[in-house]
Amino acid sequence: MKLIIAVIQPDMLNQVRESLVAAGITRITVSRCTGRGKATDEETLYRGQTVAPTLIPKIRLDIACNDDFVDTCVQSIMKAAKHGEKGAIGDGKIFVVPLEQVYRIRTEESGGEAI
Amino acid sequence: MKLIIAVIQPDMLNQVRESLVAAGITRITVSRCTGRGKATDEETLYRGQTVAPTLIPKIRLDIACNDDFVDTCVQSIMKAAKHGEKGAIGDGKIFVVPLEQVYRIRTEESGGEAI
Amino acid sequence: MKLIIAVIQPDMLNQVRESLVAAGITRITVSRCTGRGKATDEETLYRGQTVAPTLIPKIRLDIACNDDFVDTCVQSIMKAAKHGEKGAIGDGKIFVVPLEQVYRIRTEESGGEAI
Amino acid sequence: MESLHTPIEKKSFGLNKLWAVLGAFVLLIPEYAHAETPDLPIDTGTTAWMLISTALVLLMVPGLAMFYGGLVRTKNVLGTMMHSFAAMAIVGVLWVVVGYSMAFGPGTGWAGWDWDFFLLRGIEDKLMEIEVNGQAMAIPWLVFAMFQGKFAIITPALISGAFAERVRFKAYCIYIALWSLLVYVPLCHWVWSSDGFLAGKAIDFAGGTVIHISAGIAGLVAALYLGARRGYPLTAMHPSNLVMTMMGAGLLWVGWFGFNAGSSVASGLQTAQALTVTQVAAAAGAFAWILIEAIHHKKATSLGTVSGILAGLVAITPAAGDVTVVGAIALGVIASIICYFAIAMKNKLGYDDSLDVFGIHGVAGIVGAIGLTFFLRGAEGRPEFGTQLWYQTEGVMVSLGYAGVVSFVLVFVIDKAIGLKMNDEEQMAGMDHSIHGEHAYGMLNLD
Amino acid sequence: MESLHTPIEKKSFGLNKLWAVLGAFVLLIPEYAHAETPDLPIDTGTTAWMLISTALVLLMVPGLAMFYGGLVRTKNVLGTMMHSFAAMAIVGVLWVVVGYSMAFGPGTGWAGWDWDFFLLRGIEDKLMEIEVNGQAMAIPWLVFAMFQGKFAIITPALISGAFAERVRFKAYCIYIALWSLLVYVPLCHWVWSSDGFLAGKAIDFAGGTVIHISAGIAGLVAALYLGARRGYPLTAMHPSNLVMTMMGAGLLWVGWFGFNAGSSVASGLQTAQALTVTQVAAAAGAFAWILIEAIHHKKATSLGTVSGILAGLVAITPAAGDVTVVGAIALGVIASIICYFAIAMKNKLGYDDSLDVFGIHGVAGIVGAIGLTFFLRGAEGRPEFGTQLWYQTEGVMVSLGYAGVVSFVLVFVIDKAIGLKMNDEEQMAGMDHSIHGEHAYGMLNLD
Amino acid sequence: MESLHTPIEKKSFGLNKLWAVLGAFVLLIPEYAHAETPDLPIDTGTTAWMLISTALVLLMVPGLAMFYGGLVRTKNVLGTMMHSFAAMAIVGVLWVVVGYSMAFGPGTGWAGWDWDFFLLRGIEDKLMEIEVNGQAMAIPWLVFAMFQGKFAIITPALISGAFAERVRFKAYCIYIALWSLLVYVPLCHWVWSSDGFLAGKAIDFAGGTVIHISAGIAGLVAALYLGARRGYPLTAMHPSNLVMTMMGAGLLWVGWFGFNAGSSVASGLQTAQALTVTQVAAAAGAFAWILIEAIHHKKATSLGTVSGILAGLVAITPAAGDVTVVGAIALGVIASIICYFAIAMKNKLGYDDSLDVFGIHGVAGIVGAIGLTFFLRGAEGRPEFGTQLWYQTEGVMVSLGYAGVVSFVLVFVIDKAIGLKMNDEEQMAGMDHSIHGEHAYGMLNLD
Ligand SMILES: Nc1ncnc2c1ncn2[C@@H]1O[C@H](COP(=O)(O)OP(=O)(O)O)[C@@H](O)[C@H]1O
Ligand SMILES: Nc1ncnc2c1ncn2[C@@H]1O[C@H](COP(=O)(O)OP(=O)(O)O)[C@@H](O)[C@H]1O
Ligand SMILES: Nc1ncnc2c1ncn2[C@@H]1O[C@H](COP(=O)(O)OP(=O)(O)O)[C@@H](O)[C@H]1O
Repeated sequence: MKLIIAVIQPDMLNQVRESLVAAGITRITVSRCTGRGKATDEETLYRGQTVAPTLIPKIRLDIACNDDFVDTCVQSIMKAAKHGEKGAIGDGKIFVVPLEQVYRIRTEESGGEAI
Repeated sequence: MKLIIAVIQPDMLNQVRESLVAAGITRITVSRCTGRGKATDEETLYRGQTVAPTLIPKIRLDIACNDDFVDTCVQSIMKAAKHGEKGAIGDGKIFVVPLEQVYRIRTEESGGEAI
Repeated sequence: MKLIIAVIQPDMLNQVRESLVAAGITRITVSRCTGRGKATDEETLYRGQTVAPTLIPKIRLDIACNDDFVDTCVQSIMKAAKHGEKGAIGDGKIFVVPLEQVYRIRTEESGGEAI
Repeated sequence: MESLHTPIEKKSFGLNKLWAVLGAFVLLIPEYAHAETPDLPIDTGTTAWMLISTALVLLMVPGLAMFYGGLVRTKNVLGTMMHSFAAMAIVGVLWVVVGYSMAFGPGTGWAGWDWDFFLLRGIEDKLMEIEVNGQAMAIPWLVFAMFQGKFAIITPALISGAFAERVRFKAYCIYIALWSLLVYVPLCHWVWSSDGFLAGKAIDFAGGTVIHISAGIAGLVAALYLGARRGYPLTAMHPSNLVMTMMGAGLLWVGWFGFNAGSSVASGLQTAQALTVTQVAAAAGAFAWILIEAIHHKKATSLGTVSGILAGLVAITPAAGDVTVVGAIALGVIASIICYFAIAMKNKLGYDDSLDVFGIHGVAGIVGAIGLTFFLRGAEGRPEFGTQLWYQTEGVMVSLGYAGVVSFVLVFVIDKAIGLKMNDEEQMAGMDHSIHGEHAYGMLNLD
Repeated sequence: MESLHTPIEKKSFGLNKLWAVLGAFVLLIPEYAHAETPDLPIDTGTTAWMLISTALVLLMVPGLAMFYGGLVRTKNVLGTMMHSFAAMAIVGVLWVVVGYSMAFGPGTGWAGWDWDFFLLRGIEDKLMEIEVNGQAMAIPWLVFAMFQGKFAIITPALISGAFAERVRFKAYCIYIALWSLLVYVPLCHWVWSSDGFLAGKAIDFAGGTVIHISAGIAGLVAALYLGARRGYPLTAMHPSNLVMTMMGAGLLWVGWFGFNAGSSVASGLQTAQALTVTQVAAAAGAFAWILIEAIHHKKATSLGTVSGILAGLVAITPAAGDVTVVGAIALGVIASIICYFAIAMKNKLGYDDSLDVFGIHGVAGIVGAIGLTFFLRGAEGRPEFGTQLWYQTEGVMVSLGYAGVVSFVLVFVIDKAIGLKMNDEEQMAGMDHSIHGEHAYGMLNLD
Repeated sequence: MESLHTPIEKKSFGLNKLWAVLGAFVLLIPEYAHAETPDLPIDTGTTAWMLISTALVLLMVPGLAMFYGGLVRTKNVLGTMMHSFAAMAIVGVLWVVVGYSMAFGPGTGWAGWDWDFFLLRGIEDKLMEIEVNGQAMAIPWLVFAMFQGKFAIITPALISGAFAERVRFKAYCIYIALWSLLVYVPLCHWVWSSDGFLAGKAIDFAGGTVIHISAGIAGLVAALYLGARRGYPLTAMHPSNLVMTMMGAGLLWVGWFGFNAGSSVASGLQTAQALTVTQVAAAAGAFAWILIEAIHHKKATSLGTVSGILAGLVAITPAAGDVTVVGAIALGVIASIICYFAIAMKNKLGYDDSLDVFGIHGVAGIVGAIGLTFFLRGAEGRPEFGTQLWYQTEGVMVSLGYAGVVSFVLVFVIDKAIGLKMNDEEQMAGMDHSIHGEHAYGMLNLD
């Protein structure tokens, strides 16, 4: 099992979620964050002037999935999170972390079926 | 050492924290998130009508603990986070991730005693 | 590759970021959280009275880096996040989690060079 | 509201000559004439109340921006508030340029016109006659024009709730500019100008038909034509900030005192009556909605409470000068009940009047306009009950019909010409990001 | 504030016959009589000021909702704001139905009554005599009834801060309804009605004893009876939104001008004096609190600043018509100092008056009521210093005693009957979720 | 605004004897004399409007706190709002103690003085003569003193935007106290007091030179002297809450009606004209800014819209009593255009006038003060165009020069003496944490 952590642009959240759902992955945890990768400047207007923000608002997705779903999941995110064909700086990253155990609180199930 | 990540219902935060404290686990990091598991509908009223939210507000707990505490920790959360005897959809999940190293910033200690 | 998760005091965010940048680490994801470690009381005034908060506002940093950067990263954070020479309770923790894979969404690169 | 006011000029009007000539030349507009009129004393008390009423009605616009802004999703907050602020900017300018002249200038047909009112240049120094304690007094004409201008601003802003979270800003701006000239101004002329064809028949003290019903039906038409927001109703769309919605409701309530009591164009008995029934109807509406929810859902919500406040306020608007306190309680309660079920029905029908503009403003406006007939305070010269009921129904039908048809044409034409609805990508990214390039709550992410 | 106003009827009152008969029949209420009275001219200026004062006092209710809402924890924000909004709905209706009649109707005992005031039906067309520049003029009676009604609304809303974050909504609604009839109305009658037994003795210009002391002691009694919030004081309970608290304080300050200066029921010299000392006391209170904190903690807080504003405003309330500017500065400063230490003492005693209703409103109310004696502007017919001091003390004691006892009985009975306090699970989940089924700030989580 | 008002005493002034003696003794201040003056009737209408104008101007202070607070980063929100609130506390007290006496007391040089105005003790019962419909009437003198006091409060608060996010609270408090006495009060005396040397020459109806230009230049000087915030301009500093900024702009617009229309010290024709042009200029300013951004960036922003509102409001401030509606449109549009480019130029020059105090208040103030000459409504006794233009330029230069120099000296001295700028650590941690020990939005983290 893996825990997939993706950091994406906020305006792409809906696209990514729909892409994931289309791939059969509905379970997800989402939170707000800010970040900085290679991103330099996002066009944001401050009183009519274009400014370069330091920490840029992002969305973080946490998805736990069984090993055979990892690729589908990564591909779905990658496909949908890109701005334009070639992608844009700031489009984000995906991190894959090993996941040792999962429990479903409601049923107290654990392991792969609890995911 | 493990990093235990639990996603629970917001209204259960206090119960879960008290249950953890009772089990001797006081150190914790908490954040807001939204999510979707098997959850279908939470009863939320919109101008008097019952609507089905898509991303549902949740609370995320991150707890680092030594291996011998993992079970206690998981059980404490599971016990307290449930709505009613049988649990309810949306009650949440617990994820266990391996934790390789911990440092306490104040003392620069590391390893199990820094947890 | 490792995922370094640091929980620090909010007033130290800028110091820590600058220290990291000085060490050549610019990529980072930041989010808000609250937490409780050994911390007892932070001095916060409530209508002129000093009160002890339970969950204390903190900042969480997530930094993915290659193995040879882990030490630099941890040291930079540790150095900068401390209040005063000896540190103060509440200064935070650093957690190191194994990271199996990284993808850069824009270029679809993966592995160490995508970090 | 009295609609016939004899113009009185105070002293010779002196626009800077240069500009007058330049203006007249460039814009090819005629010089305006002004008759000599007798010199009435200004009543400072009435003037004070009309000034502050004007300020109070303006307060309703940011109040509305807050009310609506709190109900949409976080990614659309600024865009939604901009709908109200754009109305302040655009209609604020349009009204003084041509709007007032069209609405209150002489003319018996679609609208009026008076070159003296163009840019308000003929009335800057004039007085408007009012009656105080049986004597002829005056208020500065401008204050009446400004008070009315605030009504013109808020009406299109009300509509924006119906197609919230899915219209393009530029097209929206064009829409409200045209709507205010082609829908609001004629209705205002018909009902409130002395030679309007509904004047003196339908009672519409502060704008049930002119404002709430017309905005309500315009919203409904637009919501139906544009279709729902992407994802609606499968995806729930939660309010981003109910706290701000409550604040907005508070400001609306306060501002509504100016709206209704100011419509007496006086500071006297009827003013006090209008303020009283406004207060009472708002309280009764909120009270009723709380009760309904408590009975129906076992939970009274804050959104329900503020919806009840609005329902009560809207319902009392046409009636504020003419019904008793008992009538105000009744109208508030009835409006809340009917609006509650209207919104329930909307949810069944499934169309996306996002913030219930028709469900609250349209429905409660109709409740008030028709319902007031049953609670009229006795007064000399009132027509019989049946006649009045017919007048009221006629007013409602004219407003629904005219505003409905013209609004539809406007939405249709603008949408075909330049596209009124945001496409899917824009909707998913949110108005703030895709249209305004801004971020409402920087504090939510770290800075 | 003058409390004797001769009723003057303007023109024959004409409630729609049908409804009158129906109402009278169904409710078994007597027809009301009304004497013919002379026709005084309306003073539009005073009317304008009283209208706007009424609006300003209403503005204080959302202001209070914001003030309190910002101080509670995030999970209780809507529930806390609903306490103020529920007062607008419930007391807003109750006041016009029976409250005004009980408070200002004739009667020398516990309360008054006048069938003419029931549903305000006998005064809708009547005027109230006032004196303007030595001449008899009038204002519409309704505006006085409405102005007073806003006071009735805000008083129970003030109490809610004392048991914030732990009461059930339904029980709270019943509590404020009963409290307003059984505590507020009698006190109001005793102090402000012409035949009240404290009238003409204790100076209480705008409601120190009637409003702030009574609300303060009621809050204290309820806080003591109900006990602390779960976790208090071990768990710190941080304000969710101090920014909103500051906004609320700003609106309260502005609204307080209506509260105090409107209480002159005039638009003249005393009105200006009341407005002036209100402004000065608020500034002095804030100034003092900033200084105290700067000295005591080396840090001036925003919460301290707004607490100082409130302390100053409360202290000047009973005194606003009668003290000098120097007195206003003194009262503001003294109130801040005493409130500061009162809150420190509360924290030592450990009871949970959550938002310091007694610590601010009760204490500063007492400071103002007693302290005003030392700073009275000279005026004819004032009793001697000692006598006045006794009158003031008497007023304070009556308010503390009566409001304290009746509030205790109310809290006790309601709690035993249907349960006033939320249970542990409800408190842990928060009012918004467990009582109202809502979520204040959707924006905090992603939508 | 008329600046010569004959003092009229209403009735014998009676400060409590004890306190008078005590006060006089302790403070070593002379007893004040007061001449017997004739008894004019109070005009309740004008009084009502001046009272409410006073309240409206106070509303602008929390409005400004919200406007500024929304534009800074989350860690500095409370500290920024405290700048406005501290002005309410500190200048609020200073004004009544000595400010009013210095500004409006007799004296032809740097400032005036009148022991009667000290602590307002000589005017508590006095009336100020006004003209109503050609007759001599009066308003309570205090209301004029309070109205002016609100201007004194808001002016230093405006400055705080220029050095936002980087000044120490204690030093800031000292700065505004001194600034208000050494810069504001003299300018106010020169322009608005009857014996001020600019009185009757430069037209400055509601405070272009006295308020906006002086605050603008003071801000610029302080921003230049103190240097930029740490990280500026490399690090972008995003607004924490544009939604609150919009709310604040809404309140400012509403409050500005009191600011400008109240400056007529009347409730008549000029009052209505001032209100009208205020409304029109704000709308035109917003409209223009929206258009500029739409053309220049293809996106109209909410921050641009509110900046346009402010630019329009500031520009019309000196002109409000004297220009035509057409002039108001022109001034609003021109101010927005020039401010837009002024801010663009600031960004090129790279100094850190954080919230564009000079870019909006200074620049639009100058646009209004000079530009009004071109749009004056004809009136008897106006000097020729060229003369007036020179008067206006003189006023602007005096304000820029005097306020600029004295502000520089103040900033310099205070900085050297106790340190005005926060050090790097304090700036990084934020004002709320390091200076006030508070946390603005507890809701952002979990509680
Ligand atoms: N090494 C990293 N560690 C933590 N977060 C990262 C890292 N690299 C990128 N991120 C996160 O991903 C976001 C987007 O990164 P991006 O600028 O698209 O990276 P790149 O330019 O390398 O494609 C950043 O804002 C940051 O939040
Ligand atoms: N596979 C998953 N990956 C990430 N988050 C998950 C996953 N499954 C559940 N969650 C999180 O847990 C929350 C509660 O899930 P829940 O609906 O209780 O799951 P279930 O119905 O399977 O018990 C969700 O809202 C989501 O935030
Ligand atoms: N074992 C843990 N698991 C999760 N979070 C922790 C743990 N220990 C500490 N933290 C986080 O680190 C923050 C700071 O901890 P701190 O009080 O400095 O710890 P210590 O006193 O042990 O140095 C806490 O507020 C909490 O958010």
